Amino acid sequence: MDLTFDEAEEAFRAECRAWIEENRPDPALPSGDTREGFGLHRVWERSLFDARWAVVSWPREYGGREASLWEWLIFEEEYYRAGAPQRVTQNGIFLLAPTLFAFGTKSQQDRYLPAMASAEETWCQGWSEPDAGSDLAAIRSRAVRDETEGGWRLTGQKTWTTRGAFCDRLFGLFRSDPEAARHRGLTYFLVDLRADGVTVRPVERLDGDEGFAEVFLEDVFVPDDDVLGEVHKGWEVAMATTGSERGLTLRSPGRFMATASRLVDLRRAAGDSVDPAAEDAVVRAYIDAEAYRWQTFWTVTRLAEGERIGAESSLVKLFWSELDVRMHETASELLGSSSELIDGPSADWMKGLQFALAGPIYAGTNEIQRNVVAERLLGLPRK
Amino acid sequence: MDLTFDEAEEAFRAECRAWIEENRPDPALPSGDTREGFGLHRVWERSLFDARWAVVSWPREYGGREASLWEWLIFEEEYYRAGAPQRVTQNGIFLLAPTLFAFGTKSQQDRYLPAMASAEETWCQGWSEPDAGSDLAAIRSRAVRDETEGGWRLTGQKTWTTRGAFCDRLFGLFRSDPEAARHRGLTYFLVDLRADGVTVRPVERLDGDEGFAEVFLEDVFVPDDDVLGEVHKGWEVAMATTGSERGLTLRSPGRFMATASRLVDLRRAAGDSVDPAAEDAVVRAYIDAEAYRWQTFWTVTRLAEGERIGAESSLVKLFWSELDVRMHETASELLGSSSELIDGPSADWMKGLQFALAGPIYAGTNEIQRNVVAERLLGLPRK
Amino acid sequence: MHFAFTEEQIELRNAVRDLLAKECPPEVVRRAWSGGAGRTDRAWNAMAEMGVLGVVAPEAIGGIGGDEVDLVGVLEETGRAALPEPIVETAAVAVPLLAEAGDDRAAALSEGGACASAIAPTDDLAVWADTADLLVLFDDTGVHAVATSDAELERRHSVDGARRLHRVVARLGDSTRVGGPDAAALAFDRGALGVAAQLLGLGAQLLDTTVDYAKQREQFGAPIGSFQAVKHHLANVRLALEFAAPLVYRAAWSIASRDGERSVHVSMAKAHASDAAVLASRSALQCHGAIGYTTEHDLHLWMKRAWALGAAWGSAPGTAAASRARSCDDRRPGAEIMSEAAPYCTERTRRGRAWPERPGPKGQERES
Amino acid sequence: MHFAFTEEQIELRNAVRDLLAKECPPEVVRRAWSGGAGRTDRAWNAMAEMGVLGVVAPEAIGGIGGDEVDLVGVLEETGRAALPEPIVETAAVAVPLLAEAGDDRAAALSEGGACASAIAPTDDLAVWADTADLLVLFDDTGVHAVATSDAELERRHSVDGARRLHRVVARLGDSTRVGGPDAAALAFDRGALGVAAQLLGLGAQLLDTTVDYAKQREQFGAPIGSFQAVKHHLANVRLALEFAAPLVYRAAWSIASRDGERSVHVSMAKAHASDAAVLASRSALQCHGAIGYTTEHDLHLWMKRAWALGAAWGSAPGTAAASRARSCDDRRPGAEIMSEAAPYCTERTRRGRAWPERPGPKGQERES
Repeated sequence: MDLTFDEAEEAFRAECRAWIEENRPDPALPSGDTREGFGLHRVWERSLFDARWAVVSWPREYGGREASLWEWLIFEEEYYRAGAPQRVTQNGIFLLAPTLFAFGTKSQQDRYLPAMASAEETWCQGWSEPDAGSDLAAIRSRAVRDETEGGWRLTGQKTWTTRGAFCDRLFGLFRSDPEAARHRGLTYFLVDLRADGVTVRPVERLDGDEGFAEVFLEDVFVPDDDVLGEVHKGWEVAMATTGSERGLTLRSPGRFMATASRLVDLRRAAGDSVDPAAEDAVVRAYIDAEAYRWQTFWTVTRLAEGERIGAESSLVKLFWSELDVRMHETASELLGSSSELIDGPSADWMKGLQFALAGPIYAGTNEIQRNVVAERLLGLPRK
Repeated sequence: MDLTFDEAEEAFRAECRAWIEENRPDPALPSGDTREGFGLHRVWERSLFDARWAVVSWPREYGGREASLWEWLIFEEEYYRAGAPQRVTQNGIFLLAPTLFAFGTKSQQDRYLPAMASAEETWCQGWSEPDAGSDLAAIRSRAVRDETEGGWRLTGQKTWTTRGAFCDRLFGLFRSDPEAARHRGLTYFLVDLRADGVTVRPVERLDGDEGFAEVFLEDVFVPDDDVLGEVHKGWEVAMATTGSERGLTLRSPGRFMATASRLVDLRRAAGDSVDPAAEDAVVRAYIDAEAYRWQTFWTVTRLAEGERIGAESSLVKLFWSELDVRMHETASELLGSSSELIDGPSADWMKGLQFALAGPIYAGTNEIQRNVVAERLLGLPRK
Repeated sequence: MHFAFTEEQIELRNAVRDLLAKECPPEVVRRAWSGGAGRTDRAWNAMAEMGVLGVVAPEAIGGIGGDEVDLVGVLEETGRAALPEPIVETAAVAVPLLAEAGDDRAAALSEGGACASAIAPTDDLAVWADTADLLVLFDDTGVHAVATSDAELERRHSVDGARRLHRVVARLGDSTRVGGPDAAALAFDRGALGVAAQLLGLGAQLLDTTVDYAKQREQFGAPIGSFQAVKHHLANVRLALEFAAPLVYRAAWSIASRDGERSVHVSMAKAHASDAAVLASRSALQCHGAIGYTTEHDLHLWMKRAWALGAAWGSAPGTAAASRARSCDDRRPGAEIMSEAAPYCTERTRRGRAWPERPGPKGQERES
Repeated sequence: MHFAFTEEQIELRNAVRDLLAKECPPEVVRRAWSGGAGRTDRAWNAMAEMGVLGVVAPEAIGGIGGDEVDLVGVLEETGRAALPEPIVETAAVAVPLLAEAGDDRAAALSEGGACASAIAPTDDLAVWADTADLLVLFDDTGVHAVATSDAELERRHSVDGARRLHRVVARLGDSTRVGGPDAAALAFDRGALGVAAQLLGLGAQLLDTTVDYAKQREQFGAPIGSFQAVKHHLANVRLALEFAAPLVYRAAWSIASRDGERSVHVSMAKAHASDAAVLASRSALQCHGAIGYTTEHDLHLWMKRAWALGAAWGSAPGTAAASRARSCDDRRPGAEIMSEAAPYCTERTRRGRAWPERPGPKGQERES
């Protein structure tokens, strides 16, 4: 056991920190989940890419630094510590890219990865449908074979597609074999949202941003080249991605450590008149963020040694999503009647609360995650 | 709306208070769930009965004062406020008696009620069986008709029978029609524990007291006179009783108000060095006890006007049982490392914690109660 | 002891519920979001006609001559409808305050010809001040009523777009004062009670909506309301509301009967009502999932109101204790049987974020 | 960064687990309940033989020359078995304390020929003092080692009948002192770490037992573990243990490497481990129902130990904050990235029930 970062890692941290401090937008950008903000975030992401900070763990040929998992964690800590902008490329680089690395052809990787990392081409996910939320295997959107053109024709509706109104491309599952049982007969497609037959309707999110979209597909042609992994094996391919979403890649500790730290600042600013319950909650949040960090380091050590994590990722998702809600609720308590404001200095907390409240819902509701923990980690019976 | 007690009620309160202060055992009796303590409690209950305080709401002919529900609540507040002894007659007077009043023959009432109230004859309940806990309708103990003798022969096993090791009689359900479906074919019997074929095995409870018993019945004869309500209709008869258990009668607010008050005293004694979380929990307990009191008054007003409460009793059971646990856990926090002691001044808190932890289990687990609230009060689908 | 509403009280409440179902459905609440300074005139005028605004005004000035017990159920219904109007500030705070001060303006308010906003001593901003005629403001000397035309307003923005918040700069002095510290304390208690009642209504509305959704939304081949986790979420909300409501009604009675422990009772009520409504919001959103996370769904209209009111008039959402902050100053809390606990409770709550310890609202300037 | 145990460390831990499964099953723990001053000699001697008691003793005195990282997993296993012996006090506290002081008694302890009890500076009583040879005691001047034969013991009774508690009266002075305030602080951290590790093991044992029961116990025609409410109770326990364990291992490393923030790390570990074990107790009892509510079932052996240890060595059950009470005095908490938060944390925790603010343990008298 050695819980120190080595000199190379510390040097990496120093380099990250210096670059981010020097380059991060000041004043902060508007929300990347609005049309205007999205454009500004693309510019920021491009500058990250140009300096090779966009995707530090990727191969050099795709714009990365071949950084270790440890270095990636360090980058994330520094990024959030500095209050740098949200990553509007996140669904591409954290959800799709791991799947592309695992299942994509070399030609798919070459075609998509660099453009994704530089935000030249932005990606949104197409999992949910009106009747397929927690029950993802209930997907109805279908893919019909078009042998003549060498591809598939997609028809159906995807919903709750984050930033779908601004993105260029969508990845998602479609039912390619209507005869097969629920989890089978699905295929993973990469879809150009500018293609004929695609209609995107923005949906206003809880916080007022156009963060969601409904995507309607009507006989949309997708060439065979844009099938990811094997035909009819989309569920297996997608599970690798949802594993990433729930697990390590989307929610590195840096984000929650930074929130805990801001919460401590908020409490300090409140002076002596703090309610005991909020007082306790602040310290609890601080320790929980530490717990999250060290559980991550524990897991990353195993990953670095080649182990894989499975249903443990459900524990991780439960912890960060509920911690995030607790921290923002505590902030509301500290702010008192100012907590409702969406202008002025406390506005980020209300924005953050609304964002945090989505955490226990997306990427598999926490009710489903607890079922997964009980059934797969503890071996309790399904029915 | 009038939230004051009238002069007669205040006079009743003064009379209760004076008598209890004058007569309550000092020093406190040992636990009534031990053999020695049980005997001493019977003596105390007898003195309550003699002064007509044992069953204030009962008819005078059975030892009561025909007190109103309000007066009963006042009595309970005063009783617990004074720290008077636990009621070892409770399962009889609070669980069986309401059923006897509702379903019993005049001869059964005459025979059993006065002896129950004076603790001359003590009663325990016989609901649970090894395979019938939350799933009470799974009762297997059977009653076979004995036409010759004019009665029934009971065979089977009852378990978790509180104070069963010391009591004289048991009331419970037995399967009289083995062909009938789960909730049907059960009959409610009043069983003499001194009868031939009864074996009582004491089981030590979590807190070390002989509070439980297993009762084995082997061809035990019970005359027709000791069937309560109709044959094969025991489920309906018993439900009236479990409604009482969950609802009003077993857990009057006085008990929790007294605990909240003691908790405030404990916190005061702790001086300045109290953790903020415990600090908050103490005030929360105090307010929750108030909420419980006023919800009771709200309900009792309706009852006094002749309304009946149904599944609402599940809400009441959830609230008091979880409040009781929270208050005792808060006491442990205030006591720190002394909380583990079962001798010395803090011992009552540890005893109380262990007792409180049974609350979310008995009389229908809180998981079942939440199902009841969801299904019967909110109308959510059963399956 | 008789802890129930009269038939007349229940009838008035039901009438208001019916009225608001018609005149203040979600579409109307949305109109208040969409900018401008629109009022829900039809609802307001109809309530004025029913006498709702003058429930606690004496008959001599055209009121009903009732009290807070008569009003509390009505306010609950305005919460259920998320009525975007300062009815608490007008009917619960300003009308009795001015009537007791012998101020003529009480009549206009109770008749619906004018309305009032207020800044609670715990808060910084006034809601719907732009369309109010009168502002109730607090300072160390007591409570004031200032014509909105004599104040400067600066618009601030709430997460609840129907709540038009304003910072207020006004000149307070002997000429604006309508009551001393006792009147101020009473006005505050009335405002906190009113908001607590609205929170009960909001919680009930959130629960009802979510129960309906859970019955019809299917996943895994079954209504989600048949899953035990969803059942238990909603049972917990029902539980919280069940035990909050009696505290709110008791507080109403304590104000109406000038009970010596009135302020403690109001704080307890506000604490439980805030917790219940905020829990209802959390559970409603969780059980709806993504569909509840859009502004296209009505859910957010009630959720955001619950967040805002949970934190207003002396409480922060989720923190029972914060709203108790002012519970016990100089008064014995709770029933007589609990009176031994009072000195501790007093000492304890003095340390919180408390009124009147906080020297005065920041949202207004004293220029007298 | 490499946050994992070595194969040797895992092997040692597994060996201890196997040993205790054989030598300290529930029947043996029950024997410690049934009175007298019985010791679990076979388990203790076997552990001594394996070198467990001397893990942190230098090789020069016959120890293994290891550190707290080597020991922490072993202590976790002693928690899982609810071993009724002062192994934390002996192997984690007394052995390194005396070895570092150059005190000969370290050898006997690490070889198993003697054992030690202690009173944590936060606590009042010594557990298993009657069968201990040596008592580690704290006062304002530092830390002392007193032969039990030189002290007066008065028996007190724990809800965990296997824990024989004693009030201690001893004469402390220059001749008994084995270390100053720094050594005392280190000894306290080691004790708190040891108890945190035992709590992890207890939590895991309670969870495993309950999962097994939930799989086989049927109600309503199905195993109760198939009901979502039971699943979620147990998932919550798994979650709590998952995030407590790394904090405990990190704290072990911080002690072993004399990290400047050692005490903060230990407090965080103890806080999470206490919470997790107490939650495990609650859930275990609730899922077992009445069958877990008897002393005939083994469950209570682990539950009561969890309550007792959750409150010992600087924490109260259920209160993360209480165990943090001593977290931050004069030290920066957390990782470098969080260092800005430290001064607040320091100030905050100073106010809690804290050591060294509490002037000295009440359970002993200073007569020097």
